[in-house]
Amino acid sequence: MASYERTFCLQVPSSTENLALIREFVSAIGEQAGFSETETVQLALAVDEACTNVIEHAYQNEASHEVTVRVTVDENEITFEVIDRGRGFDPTAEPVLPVEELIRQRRSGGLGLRLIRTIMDDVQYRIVPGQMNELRMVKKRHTGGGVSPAPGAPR
Amino acid sequence: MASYERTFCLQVPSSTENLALIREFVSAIGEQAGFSETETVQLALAVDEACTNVIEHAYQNEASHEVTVRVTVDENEITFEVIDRGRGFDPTAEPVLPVEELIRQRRSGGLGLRLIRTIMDDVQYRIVPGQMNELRMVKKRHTGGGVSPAPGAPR
Amino acid sequence: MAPQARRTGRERFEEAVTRSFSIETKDHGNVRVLELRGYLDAHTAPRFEAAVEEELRAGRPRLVADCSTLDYISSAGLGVFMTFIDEARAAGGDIKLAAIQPKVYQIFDVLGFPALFDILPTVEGAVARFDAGDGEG
Amino acid sequence: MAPQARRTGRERFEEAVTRSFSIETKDHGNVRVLELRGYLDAHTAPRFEAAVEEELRAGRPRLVADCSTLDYISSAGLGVFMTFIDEARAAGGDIKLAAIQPKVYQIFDVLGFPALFDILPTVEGAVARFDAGDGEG
Ligand SMILES: Nc1ncnc2c1ncn2[C@@H]1O[C@H](COP(=O)(O)OP(=O)(O)O)[C@@H](O)[C@H]1O
Ligand SMILES: Nc1ncnc2c1ncn2[C@@H]1O[C@H](COP(=O)(O)OP(=O)(O)O)[C@@H](O)[C@H]1O
Repeated sequence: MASYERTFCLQVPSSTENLALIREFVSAIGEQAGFSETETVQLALAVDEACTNVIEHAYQNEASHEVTVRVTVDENEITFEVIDRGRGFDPTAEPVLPVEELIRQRRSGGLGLRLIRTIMDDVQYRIVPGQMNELRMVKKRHTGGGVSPAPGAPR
Repeated sequence: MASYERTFCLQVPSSTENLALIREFVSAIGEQAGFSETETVQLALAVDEACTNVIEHAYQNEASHEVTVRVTVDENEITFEVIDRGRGFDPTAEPVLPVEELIRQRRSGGLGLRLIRTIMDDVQYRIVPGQMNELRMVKKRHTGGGVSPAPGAPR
Repeated sequence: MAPQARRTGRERFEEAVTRSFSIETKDHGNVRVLELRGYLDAHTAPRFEAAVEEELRAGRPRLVADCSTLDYISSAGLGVFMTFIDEARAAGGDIKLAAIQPKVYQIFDVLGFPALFDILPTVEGAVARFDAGDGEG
Repeated sequence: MAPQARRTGRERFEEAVTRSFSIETKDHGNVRVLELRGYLDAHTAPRFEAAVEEELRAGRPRLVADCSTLDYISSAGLGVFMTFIDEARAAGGDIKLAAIQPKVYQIFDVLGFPALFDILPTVEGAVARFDAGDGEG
C-alpha cells in the first residue's frame, strides 16, 4: 500500500514476430520508471535477447508455446523474469568467446548471453524441473554497473 | 498446432498512468492481426475505456490492484477480456443517455460504455462472485459492424 | 525506508507520464487558443479540465481547442468539452474545435460531437468565426 | 475449416511485420550500399542475411550498410555482420558500416564492434574509403 513496488506481466506466443511488442512493453515501463532513453534501449535489448533465446532454443521456433515476461519496479531497481516451459539449459556451460574468435569460427551465435550479462547488474537462471525455466535479470537505478552511455557520434 | 488462434495477456497496476501501455499493447496486436489503422485506434479506445472503468469504478483509483487484458486472435475475430477483482456492477442498469442530455445534466460520464458498444460487435459482462469480473468484447474482421472509417477531413 | 529515493522515483515516474500530454495557450486577438499535444486520456484529462476551468474563471469564455497535434482522445477528454460547453456559451463564448486529425476525428464522430460542437478545419477559421459572431451580434 | 480465411489472415500478419524492417539497395560506383530501415531483430535478420548473401554470391563484396534509418539492432542482426565479414574481405571487399544513430551505436559498442569493423560517420565517407583502398592497392 505504502510500497512503491509495481508488477507488470506480458505473455505472448513464442514467435519472433512478438519481439517488437515485448520491446515496446519493456520500453514503456523503463521510461515510466525513470530510466534514460539509453538505459531503456539497453533494457529492451537484454529482454529481447532473453526472449529470442526462449523462442529459438527452449521452444526451437515452435510458435504454439508461450513466453512470459514479468517486470517488477521498486525504488532501487528493475527486475525482469523471462519464463518458459521449454527445454532448459546450463548457462555456465556456454563458452564466452571473444567476438574475434566467433568471427574466426564463423559463428554468429554467442552474443545474446554476453549482451545480457553486460547490460544487467545481476543475472540468475533457474530450472524448476517439470514446471518452468526462469531467467532473472536485475538492473539497478543510476549505478556504475551496466553499459555507459553511447558516445555522441561514432569515431 | 494447426490452429491459427493466438493468445496474449497483459497485467498492469490499476493506475491511469498505465493506459498508454495498454493502448500500445492493443495497437501492436491489432496491427499484427491485420486490422487497419482506423480499426486499431478504435480497438485501443474501447480497451482504454474498459480499463479506465476498472481503475476508476471497480478499484476507485487505488493503484495497488491489478488490471488484466487478455487478447485472443483467430481467423474470424479478435476478443478482449478485461478482468478485475474489484467491485462489480450491472451494465444493463446504466442508462444510455443521448450526448445532448448528458451535456444538459452537466454529466461528463456515460460515454465509455457507449463507445465500447459502438465499436465492438459483441459485449458481455460477467461476475464470477468472489473471483473476478470480466468484460468480454469481440470485434469481427472486415464486417459492417462497429464504426465506419473517418471522413478525410472534418466538415 | 529510503523515503528520499522513493520520492525521487515517484517524481521521475510523473515526469515521464507528463510528457505524453501538454497544453500551450496563445492569444489570437480576444480568443484564447489551447493547443493540445499528445494523448488525452483519463490520466491526462484532469490537466485539460483545469486549463479550461482556469480560462472560464478568468472570464475568458472564447476558446479554441487546436487539435492539430492531438494524437488521441478518450471519453475522459471528450467529457471535458461536454462539462464546460454550456458554461462557455452562457458566458457569451464557445469552445470550438479546430484542425482535428482524421484518426482523432472519428472518435468525436462516433459520439455525435459534430452536431453539438463547432468543429472547424483550421485554427484561423475557428478564431474568425468568433469575430464574425461579434460583428453580427 | 476455413483454410482460405486462415491463409489470408497469415498473409496480413506477415505484411504488418514486414513493415518494421526493410532494405533498399543502391550502387555508388562499384560499391553496393544497403540502406537498413527500422528494426533488425531475430524476426527480421533472416532478410538481411539473405540480402548480404545475395551480394556476395553475385561477386559484389564491396558493401556499405547505411544505418542512418536503422532504429534498433539485436544480436541476430549483429550476427549477420560477423558471419560474412571474413568472406567479404577474403574476396577483396569489406562490409563497412555508416551513419549509425547513437542509440544503435551503443549496441555495436558493447560488443567491441568498432575494433573489428570499419565504422564511418557518413555513407559517402564509407564509399570513399573503398576508392582510397583501390587507389593504394
Ligand atoms: N532459454 C534458453 N533455453 C535453452 N538454451 C539456451 C537458452 N538461452 C541460451 N541457450 C543456449 O546458449 C547458447 C548461447 O546463447 P546466446 O549467447 O544467446 O547466443 P545464440 O542464441 O545466438 O546462440 C545458445 O546457442 C543455446 O544453446
Ligand atoms: N468496471 C466497472 N466496475 C464498476 N462500475 C462500472 C464499471 N464500468 C462502468 N461502471 C459504472 O457504469 C457507469 C458508466 O460507465 P461509463 O459509460 O464508462 O462512463 P463513466 O465511466 O465516464 O461514468 C460508471 O459511472 C460506473 O458507475
